[in-house]
Amino acid sequence: RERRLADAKLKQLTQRVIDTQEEERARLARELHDGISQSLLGVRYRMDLAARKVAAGAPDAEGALAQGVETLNGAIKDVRRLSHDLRPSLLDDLGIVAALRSLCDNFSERTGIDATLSVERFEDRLKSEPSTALYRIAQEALTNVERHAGARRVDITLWSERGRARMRISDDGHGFSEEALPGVSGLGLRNMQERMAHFRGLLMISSNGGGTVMTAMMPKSANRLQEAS
Amino acid sequence: RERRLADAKLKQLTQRVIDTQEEERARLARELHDGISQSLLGVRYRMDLAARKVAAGAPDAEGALAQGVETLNGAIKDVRRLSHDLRPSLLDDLGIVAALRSLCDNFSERTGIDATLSVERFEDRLKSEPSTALYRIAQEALTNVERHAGARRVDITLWSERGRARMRISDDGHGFSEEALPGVSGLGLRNMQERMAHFRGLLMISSNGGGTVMTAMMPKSANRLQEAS
Amino acid sequence: MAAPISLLLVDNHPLVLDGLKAILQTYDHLQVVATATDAQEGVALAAALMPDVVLLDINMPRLNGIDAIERFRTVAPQARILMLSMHDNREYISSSVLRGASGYILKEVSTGEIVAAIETVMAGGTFFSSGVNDAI
Ligand SMILES: Nc1ncnc2c1ncn2[C@@H]1O[C@H](COP(=O)(O)OP(=O)(O)OP(=O)(O)O)[C@@H](O)[C@H]1O
Ligand SMILES: Nc1ncnc2c1ncn2[C@@H]1O[C@H](COP(=O)(O)OP(=O)(O)OP(=O)(O)O)[C@@H](O)[C@H]1O
Ligand SMILES: [K+]
Ligand SMILES: [Mg+2]
Ligand SMILES: [Mg+2]
Ligand SMILES: [Mg+2]
Repeated sequence: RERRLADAKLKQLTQRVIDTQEEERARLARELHDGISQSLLGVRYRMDLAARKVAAGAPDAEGALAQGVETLNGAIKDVRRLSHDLRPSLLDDLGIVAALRSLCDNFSERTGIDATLSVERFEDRLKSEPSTALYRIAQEALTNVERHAGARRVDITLWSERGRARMRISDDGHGFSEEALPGVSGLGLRNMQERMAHFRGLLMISSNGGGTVMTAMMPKSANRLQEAS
Repeated sequence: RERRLADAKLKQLTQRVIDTQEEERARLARELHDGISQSLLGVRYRMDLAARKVAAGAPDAEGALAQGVETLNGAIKDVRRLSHDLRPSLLDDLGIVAALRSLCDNFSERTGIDATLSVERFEDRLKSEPSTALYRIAQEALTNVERHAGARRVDITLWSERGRARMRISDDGHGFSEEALPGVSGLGLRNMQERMAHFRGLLMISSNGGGTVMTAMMPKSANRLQEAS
Repeated sequence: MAAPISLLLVDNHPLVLDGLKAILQTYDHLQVVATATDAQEGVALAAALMPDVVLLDINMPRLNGIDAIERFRTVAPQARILMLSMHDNREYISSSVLRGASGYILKEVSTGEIVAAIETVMAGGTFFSSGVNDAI
């Protein structure tokens, strides 16, 4: 019976992942095909037009070029946004602090909910995968704040405790009851905990009428250089 | 103990599911960021250069433009390929038969393994999601043939049985033993079965020294128009 | 001088339409008589304007270009249909031809090639652009 339960749980999870993945793929394919490709073709035709005007010694080749450049800049922005949504290169280039800061900025701008990052005695020594995990957890937590919390602000705090990375995300929304937790409906909280579990870390969740607090605790083994503690 | 084992297995599989998705995202993000973005920036510089040459009345603005166009065409091709890999628009525009035919063609071309599609009294009445499921199953089956089968040829057959869609994929490789099946290592076969289960369909798998045969059986409810059977 | 070849452009993306129209207009023997961002609207325009050549996109919401070919052929039988597509896929090309398109070119080919395709189908021939030839 236990085993059947575990199996059923896995089936459900796999199903949800397949669904979300398929949706994500379809959405991305559409953005690439209908958005970016078409803009690039628009640029393509402007370039041909400019070349033709230059060849004919016509005066306003520059106008065609300027229009093309404008469209191209839009397409470059779209590509960056897409790739950033998929995996922020900031994370690889500048590390978790910069990536989270940029996440907060974009979130505030988009939703109007005040999001801030505080960094307190944090030494960034995380390997790449645990970094990604923390970033994804923050992303999913913010999505929940936007969708469920009715919050006006959310704070992300990053610190280290005897070399172990910690991240706390707290909002001032209306919170949720414990009963809402073990439901199978949501993937978000479950994914967050799985991600932490993968690195032998822990995600603590507490919520009451005053808001929700999640604390992600990475173990030392998630760090690049392991020393005795 | 049973329970701990089942739990550990569940965690491991869940993790694989999440990892695979993360890898796909990371790969896409890299292609967009390092490949396409960089090409587009290259185009951008050529266009700026051309504009300055035009403004200065310098002679070879056309040369700069031509170089830009060449790079741009490469980027357009890359975007097309990415979007196609994510979700072939053929599936939406022309349906499962065309999409599978194109899948076989590309597979043969890429791997040198002969792949053919036979369509026998098949009436395409599948809804969009079950169509996608069959396509993904064929994709994963071909990947397995390439990686594990040592086959020289693989045949995909599509037919209808009293209005129910059927797809059989058979290869002439060395097959695999039943014991290999319930292992935790692979996600492929499991995903295929989950996809079929989602539509209350079935995936039958049989394999012996003479090759592997997979048969996907969709129920009538996967069709667009439901009639009494 | 002969009357210019009249063209109807159908593509759901305004940037493609605008760009294409701007460049095609610079050719004296071509005249873009109308553009449509929707296949249904395109069919209505074809019926009203009887263009010589319809440049038809494939991926469009509601009615896709391939499914629209027959409707264009019905309302404007004299019009040549030239598919203008993102896809170099054999399946797209053969279904287009089967349904009555006179040519199939990739959207990113040079304008010179697009113009050559228009001239060829106008003269009663068929035209498949460079990237496409490998596929058929
Ligand atoms: N910050 C929050 N404030 C208030 N309620 C929350 C918050 N985070 C989560 N919840 C509650 O917990 C539930 C489970 O969240 P979870 O992220 O697992 O699923 P979901 O957001 O409903 O769906 P999914 O994330 O799979 O799209 C939510 O439906 C919501 O009721
Ligand atoms: N067509 C085939 N011919 C021979 N062996 C196969 C074939 N398909 C699957 N197998 C065997 O079944 C195992 C399980 O396949 P499955 O697709 O589930 O996992 P995988 O391919 O090993 O990994 P993954 O698909 O998760 O990347 C394979 O490792 C292989 O041994
Ligand atoms: K003209
Ligand atoms: Mg959520
Ligand atoms: Mg596999
Ligand atoms: Mg289109």
